[in-house]
Amino acid sequence: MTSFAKPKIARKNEKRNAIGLVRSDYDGAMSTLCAGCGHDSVTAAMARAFFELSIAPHQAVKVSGIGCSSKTTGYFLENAHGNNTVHGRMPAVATGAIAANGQLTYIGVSGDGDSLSIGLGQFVHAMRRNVDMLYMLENNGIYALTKGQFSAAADIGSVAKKGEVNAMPPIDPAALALTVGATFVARSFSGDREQLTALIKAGLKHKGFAVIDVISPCVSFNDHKGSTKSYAHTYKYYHKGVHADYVAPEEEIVAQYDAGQVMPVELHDGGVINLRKLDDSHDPTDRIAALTKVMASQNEDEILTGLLYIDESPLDMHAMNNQEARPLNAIPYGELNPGAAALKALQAGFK
Amino acid sequence: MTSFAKPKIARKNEKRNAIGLVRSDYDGAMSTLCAGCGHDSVTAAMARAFFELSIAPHQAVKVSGIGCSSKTTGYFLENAHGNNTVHGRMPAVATGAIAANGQLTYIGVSGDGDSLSIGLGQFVHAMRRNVDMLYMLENNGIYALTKGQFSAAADIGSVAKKGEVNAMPPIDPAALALTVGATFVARSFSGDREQLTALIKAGLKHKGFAVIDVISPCVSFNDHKGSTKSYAHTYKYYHKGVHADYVAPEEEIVAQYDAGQVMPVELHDGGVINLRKLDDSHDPTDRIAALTKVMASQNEDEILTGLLYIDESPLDMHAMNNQEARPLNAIPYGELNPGAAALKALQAGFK
Amino acid sequence: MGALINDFVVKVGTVNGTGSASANGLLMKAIFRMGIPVVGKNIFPSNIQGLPTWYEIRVTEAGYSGRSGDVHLMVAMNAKSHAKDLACVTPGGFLLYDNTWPVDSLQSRDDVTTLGIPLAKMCNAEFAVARSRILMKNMAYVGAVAAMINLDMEVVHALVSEMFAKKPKLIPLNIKALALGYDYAKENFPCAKALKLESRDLTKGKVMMEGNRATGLGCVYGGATFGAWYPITPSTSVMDSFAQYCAQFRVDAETGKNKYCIIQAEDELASAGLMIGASWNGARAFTPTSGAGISLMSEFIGFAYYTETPAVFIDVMRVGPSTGMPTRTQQCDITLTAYASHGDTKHIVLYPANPSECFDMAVNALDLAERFQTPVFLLSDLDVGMNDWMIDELSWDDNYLPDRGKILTAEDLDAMEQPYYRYEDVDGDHIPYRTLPATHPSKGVYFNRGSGHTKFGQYTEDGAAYQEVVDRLAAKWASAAPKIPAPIIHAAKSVADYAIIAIGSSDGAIIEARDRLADTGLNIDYMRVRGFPFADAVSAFIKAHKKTFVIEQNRDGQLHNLLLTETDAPREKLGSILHYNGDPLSFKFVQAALIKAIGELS
Amino acid sequence: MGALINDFVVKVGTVNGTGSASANGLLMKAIFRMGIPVVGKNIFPSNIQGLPTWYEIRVTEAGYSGRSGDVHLMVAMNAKSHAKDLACVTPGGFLLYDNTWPVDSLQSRDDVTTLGIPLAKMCNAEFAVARSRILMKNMAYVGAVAAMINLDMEVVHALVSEMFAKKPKLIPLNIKALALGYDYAKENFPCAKALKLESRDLTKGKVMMEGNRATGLGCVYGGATFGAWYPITPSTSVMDSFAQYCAQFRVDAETGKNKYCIIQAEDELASAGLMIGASWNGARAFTPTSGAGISLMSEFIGFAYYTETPAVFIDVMRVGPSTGMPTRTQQCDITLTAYASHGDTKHIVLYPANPSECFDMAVNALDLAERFQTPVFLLSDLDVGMNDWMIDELSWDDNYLPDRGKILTAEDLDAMEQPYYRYEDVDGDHIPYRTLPATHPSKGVYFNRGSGHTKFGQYTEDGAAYQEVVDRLAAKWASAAPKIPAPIIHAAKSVADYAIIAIGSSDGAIIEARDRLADTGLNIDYMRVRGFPFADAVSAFIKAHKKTFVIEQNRDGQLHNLLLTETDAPREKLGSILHYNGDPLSFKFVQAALIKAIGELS
Ligand SMILES: Cc1ncc(C[n+]2csc(CCOP(=O)(O)OP(=O)(O)O)c2C)c(N)n1
Ligand SMILES: Cc1ncc(C[n+]2csc(CCOP(=O)(O)OP(=O)(O)O)c2C)c(N)n1
Ligand code: SF4
Ligand code: SF4
Ligand SMILES: [Mg+2]
Ligand SMILES: [Mg+2]
Repeated sequence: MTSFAKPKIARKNEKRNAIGLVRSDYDGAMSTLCAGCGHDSVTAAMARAFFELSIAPHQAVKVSGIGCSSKTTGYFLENAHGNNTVHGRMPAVATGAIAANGQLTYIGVSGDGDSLSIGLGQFVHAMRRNVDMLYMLENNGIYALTKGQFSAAADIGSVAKKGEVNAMPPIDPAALALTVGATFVARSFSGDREQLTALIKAGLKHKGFAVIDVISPCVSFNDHKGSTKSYAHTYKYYHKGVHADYVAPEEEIVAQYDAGQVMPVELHDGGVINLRKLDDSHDPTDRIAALTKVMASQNEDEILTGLLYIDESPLDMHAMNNQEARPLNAIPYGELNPGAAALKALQAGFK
Repeated sequence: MTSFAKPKIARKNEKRNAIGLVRSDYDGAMSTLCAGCGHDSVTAAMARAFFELSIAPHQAVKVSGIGCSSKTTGYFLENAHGNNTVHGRMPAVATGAIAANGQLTYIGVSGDGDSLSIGLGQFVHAMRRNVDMLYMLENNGIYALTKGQFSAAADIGSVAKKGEVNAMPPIDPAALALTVGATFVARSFSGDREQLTALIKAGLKHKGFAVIDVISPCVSFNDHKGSTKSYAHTYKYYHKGVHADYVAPEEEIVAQYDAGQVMPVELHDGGVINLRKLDDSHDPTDRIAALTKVMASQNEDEILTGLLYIDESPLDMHAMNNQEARPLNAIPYGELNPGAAALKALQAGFK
Repeated sequence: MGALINDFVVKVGTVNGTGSASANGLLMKAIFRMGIPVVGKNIFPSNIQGLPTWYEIRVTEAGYSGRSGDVHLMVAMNAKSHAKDLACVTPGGFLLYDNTWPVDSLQSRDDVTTLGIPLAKMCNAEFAVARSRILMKNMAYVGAVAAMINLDMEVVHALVSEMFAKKPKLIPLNIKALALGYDYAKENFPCAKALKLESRDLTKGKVMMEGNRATGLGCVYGGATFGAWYPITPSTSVMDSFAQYCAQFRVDAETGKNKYCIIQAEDELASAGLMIGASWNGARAFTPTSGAGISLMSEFIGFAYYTETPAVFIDVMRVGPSTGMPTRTQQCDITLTAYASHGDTKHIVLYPANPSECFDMAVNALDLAERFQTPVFLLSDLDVGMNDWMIDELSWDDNYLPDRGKILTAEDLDAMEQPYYRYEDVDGDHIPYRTLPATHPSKGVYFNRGSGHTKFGQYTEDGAAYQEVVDRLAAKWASAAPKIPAPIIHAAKSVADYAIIAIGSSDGAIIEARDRLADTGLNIDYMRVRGFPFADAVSAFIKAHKKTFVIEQNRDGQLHNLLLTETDAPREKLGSILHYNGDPLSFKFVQAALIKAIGELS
Repeated sequence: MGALINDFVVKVGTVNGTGSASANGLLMKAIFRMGIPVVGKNIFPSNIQGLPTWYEIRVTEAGYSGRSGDVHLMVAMNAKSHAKDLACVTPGGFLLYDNTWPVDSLQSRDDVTTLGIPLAKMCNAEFAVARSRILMKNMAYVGAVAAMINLDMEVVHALVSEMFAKKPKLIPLNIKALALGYDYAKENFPCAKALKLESRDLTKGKVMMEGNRATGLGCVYGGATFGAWYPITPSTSVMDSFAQYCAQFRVDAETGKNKYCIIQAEDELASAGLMIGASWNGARAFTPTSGAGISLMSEFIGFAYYTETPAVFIDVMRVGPSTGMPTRTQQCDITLTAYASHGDTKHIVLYPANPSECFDMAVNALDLAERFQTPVFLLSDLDVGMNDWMIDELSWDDNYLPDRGKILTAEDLDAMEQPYYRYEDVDGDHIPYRTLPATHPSKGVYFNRGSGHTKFGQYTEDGAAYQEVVDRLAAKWASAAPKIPAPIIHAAKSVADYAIIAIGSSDGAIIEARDRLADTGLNIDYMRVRGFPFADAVSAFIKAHKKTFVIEQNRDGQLHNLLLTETDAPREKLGSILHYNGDPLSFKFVQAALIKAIGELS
């Protein structure tokens, strides 16, 4: 079916940003995701970040792969061009687009399946190139659109909806990013809009490749007892059927907490995901320290969120390629074509 | 042209191993690599390791991708089946083969181009599965068979034969392996046969995925001044031509050094690759410590070699899959086929 | 519309993710239990929750397996698709909708009877919990439909008890919900007598099954021990089925260990490589996917072809190109699977038409791949794979033994006078012998490579040596034709000028259209091709007719073109009838297309 | 063998990695400088050092561009390939070898004069350094050959000075080495007078160039600003060329910044994606690769097709299947490039026959891709791409402007009355308008997707809306036929019953074979097809002849089959002549094959 336009409710003296736009100017089509899906809150945070940064929507470009998460580029910034590519290959398309025009703001949206399995190679190589973009990895630990298979982000011991237990070690996008040279690495939670929005704004403004690993629970296939990527309290609505296409509506936990404190997202079995904000004393500019911290917190079974690492100094792709600032599509053909005389001259060498 | 059989020189009272074979029983076809190629010494080390471990050649299986390095599976263990697959996809073929028969000894040979670019995803996922194999990554910093383009292992600042300088951060296979859960991670140098052979033997005997990142210089395309993966003293033979297919013959440095000491492999420009053996006090069982050490040594511009990390405890792929020990091809069909009666019974549910 | 007995279509439109699937299944199964043949088609969105989804149940006493194209009773439970739902009703038909709230887009047609029923209102009054209110609404419309079509409620109740055997508490709830709808309909829709079920005895020995389940079962019975896959609609349920039955039949009683291995790969390139590696090492292996996966596997397909490694690819086709419409059906990978990969490559392809053939051909595919040491494609589609088909109960011959093809044992090798060479045509049948790793300490070893090689298995860049091998490959491929399932010919009662050629899921609609045309005196022969390379009979069949219409579900006439290039049939004898909007083929479409095409000729 | 003047073949067999390439280049260029047309074919191994490699220089006053199949003078410098080298000499020809050491496999033929020359001995005596001994041996055989074929030594010396302009110290060394061989031959081979060069004036306005260099140049002149690639033989030198000339012509004088971007991707999937992303965002983009790369790009090719994103794929074909023979030539990706990807997909393909066309068609490809908003393949091969061809100097029309196709600017959008829809056929030419990101604050935006979409660019699962778009795609593709380089017809002097159709690098051998046959009174028409979809003229040409032989360099008759399915030509009018051992086509082969085929007909 065709996507529905989102009804615009014009509110009196609604807050306008620096370029005179209201928050709803950053909306997109109506989401077709499940009620309560973490991805929808990430979408809201992205729209809000662009609004608060007063970026003209048409100056932004949205790129995504394939998956429920990747669909969300349709659900915000309706005045920005979007490119919903093929599964796992968003980084290449985004990199090519950015090479063609480095003057726009690029945001990529992907999922843990899209980025860590089929797309792992492209994800890593975009980081190596330090492509100037924000890469949102909406992580629910599974392949949701194909109905709940484990992704490479599934934790050891996490139980699938159908019961099997994951035995393989997860690929931690943050740890991976830190080893292959990413220059902005963060982690957050779809339920923590404040922290997430702040990180998105920072990531959009970072020069180079920024990645945010966002825990974004799937209420339909990975929100049950035993899942390590769930909103625990939705578990009781779980229903098993021959054609299990029933999805219970669910609100999200909107987490709020102060620096230093630990925010527990309760799991039904008493297990807990701890989200701890980095104390302000933390210096996220030491790659090795950040990596050590990330891996250590993993062992302690808690997810370290916030800005994990940032380094503004490395050259981005354009600089590494010594490419001029003008978009490639804005260079007049006259400047590109050596002309007939030059062609004649260069062929002297072939006689 | 067809590969040449290596002439067998039968020497008197030649050393025989536990199964009565001599070293030359572990040879393969004559190498077609360039004289002085690092890969040939790695081949020799692999053959020697199998010989010293007294593994019956036909009980081994060799798998490789595409590249000069990947060709070498033809140059040892001529009585072992080999599978020279497609570029970057050896890990998948190897994993499938191992799943089919876990009772043989599997060795995979690949290059830095084969493993870190086109093959990165498969390389990482084989590690996650903890497939029981030894993965040799013969690392020369370039794509040699296609004549010298930078690979993802090229260091920042390394100069290509044609002059351009690499600006992108390298993917360090060891650091990568340590973040994605590999259970045996080592690094060595083709010029250090003693250390290399010892590591190969350990890797072959390790239960689970073992990777050895072997610096294996390319005398034809990456052995010049400015290259960070060269035998420095071969630089003076470098010759530039329109069709540069001339390759100068060259001997290798055979490095010898004691624990603790630093072994410098001189570079023409005075730059140095330091190879330091791990002091015996070092405990390579702490993943985070090993990773920290690897990344730190990188910053200090030295390459840490030896056994970097080992963990025997994790389940290998067969165990994770709860698969029985018999090779899949050895299970009689009778045990696999539920039979007509069962088919009738199960269909009751579809009426 | 006069009363239709055991020959009508009920279509249910709901919102996906609201649990209607089980209700619709219940409805269909109840009819089946009454001994009346049914066809179920699930038209669902590529999405998990909140979008329109339809389930079409065709009651067909004649036992046809295709769609009719009619909708006699539309159960329009989704206000969003109300207009579309009303539009699709056959003149004289009925539309049932929930009138608890006013439907904004509510329209009416004078040739359709719209019947409102306050399902939500009744359920909210009856049930407390939000979730059960939604679920029970589904049961309530089943009840209403039951009343309108004279469904046997005892059968329904029996099914409900089976469904909730594990949660008996739910049984009375559901029975109650059914009654709500049933009673309301009985009371308020006396008019609706047009659709009538009458018990029959026509489903004995039959089962209702999806093709993907049968394919998975076929891989179990065929002795496959290794499956690699990457999730993709509409092929995912093939591996779900294989996994389910392996867990049921392949776990050692004592040790609790598995006698099989399933690997969810990181992508399709990897699943192809995994399958090839396992097969090269002696396991019977397969990988299920859909079109996009075949594209990604292309390089590996050529590797398996040239190295002569058995490989079974199961392609459950969906609408292309690119991501296309993942939940709609098409036969659009015919060209791709015939020639997949760069360079000169030709493959064996099997075309199952229903779940029975999915089961049988999965076994054929495993045998053919090992016999001919080459890639074999089982080319199914979403309609066959994911819809509910009534088929004869699957049967199995316990005397079957897998054909592992030409594999040499250590004994064989020791018995050979001549040295062993991997790619030598020893028997003159174009098929060389393979060996498995570790077979023999000193004999039978070979080096598998996708690069140029001689018949001895040596690397080569010599043109003649290269050509000798690829020429044999072409001959080997051609020699497979007689070994693949033969075409099935439906001959007209009397000599026919015109004929039809088709593959796979088009079968049901074509058979039915042919029958209807025969009733009008138009006799048409029909050949259903079941595999590639084509049997000689195909060309003979085409030549024997004035015109043969190739009916297929794609835009470009892929089967038509394949017949043109891979048989010697004269071009002018071939016509093309194409259907590619993503819906399963209906006999009405085929009938109309044939009348038009034949009309244009005469 | 009577004296051959300006019409003979010299073949040099050496070990690769010994620097013989520059020596052979010198030899060929010297002949060219004497005003005599030459053809150079490099037959090299997929390896860097130590394996046999050959370089074939054909002197052809008539100026043919194909191989003759003859070898009149074999310079056998590689003992390992001595037997093979001797075997390939044309009766009456000569074999020159280094007799410093006894050649174990040394054989002789009474119909071949074998001439020994102690090259190593002389060089070792003359030169001290090991390395120069090896290099100088190459120069010494050039000297010997020069003496035997009467090469103008002044021209040779001039070339040597040019070659070593940057290292003048080396000039005397090389001159000396040349003299060693020259003098020895003059003294000892008085017999050898059979091969004779005579200066002419036939190479004015000509250049010697490889096709890949010309392709890279074409991308520069065509205004491509973005190139993505992954190294693969034989396509690598396309990007080497593009990079070289961009560095020369596209670096801003003041800022020193690049007006282009080249990205070496991590694999071919990525290079396709990079190119598509850049093109979608308005850069003229391309990616060069070979067959294996096209296989890996298959999914992305379908994405570009369905999203209507301009995309230029340059496929330099090598011998398949799989890894095949990377350093041998074939035309084996004809079917693949015509239909690449799953689902219904059809592409525009261009078939260059020589470096001149590589240059021109690279520009055409960029224009066609943007005009038709679809993938375009430039289908070259190793023979065209990597061998030395004598062609007319490349010329350029400074009035050329790129055809960027239908792109809307902000002004355009503001001027429109109707709202903008990405996939609407506003002009009735089947081509919709595209917009680039950031064009306009509120107009012209669209969402690019490979999933089902309506003509408005909206996501859809509606069959009719989907079909409307793919039907237009088919019409758009067909409408490209007249815009593609037209077929070139070589009409026989008198009316001909028989004809030839071919593409690309087969051209030279076919033209020559035709001439020879014409001399014998057998007249054959010849059409060289230059692109797909086929022009109407193709079908007309076939119909106009009794029999048309499709000559192509693959096993399966891929072009023959494409003509069968994509034209309405009658099957019985098409014949097939296939050459696929990996060697460039020779006129002798074509001539023999035609005589045989025509003989069988009459
Ligand atoms: C080549 C290819 N293979 C498989 C698929 C099927 N597929 C669609 S989405 C998806 C997984 C998406 O998982 P993730 O990226 O985590 O997104 P989520 O739905 O969990 O948000 C897969 C396997 C596809 N679209 N393309
Ligand atoms: C699909 C595909 N793309 C490209 C190539 C060309 N190719 C052959 S080897 C190679 C690089 C090998 O590099 P590496 O693995 O480092 O091996 P090395 O030669 O350096 O030892 C490439 C790109 C190929 N064979 N297949
Ligand atoms: S299936 Fe899961 S991830 Fe997908 S939309 Fe529903 S809740 Fe979100
Ligand atoms: S090119 Fe380099 S890597 Fe390849 S064989 Fe020669 S030295 Fe070794
Ligand atoms: Mg996910
Ligand atoms: Mg390398």
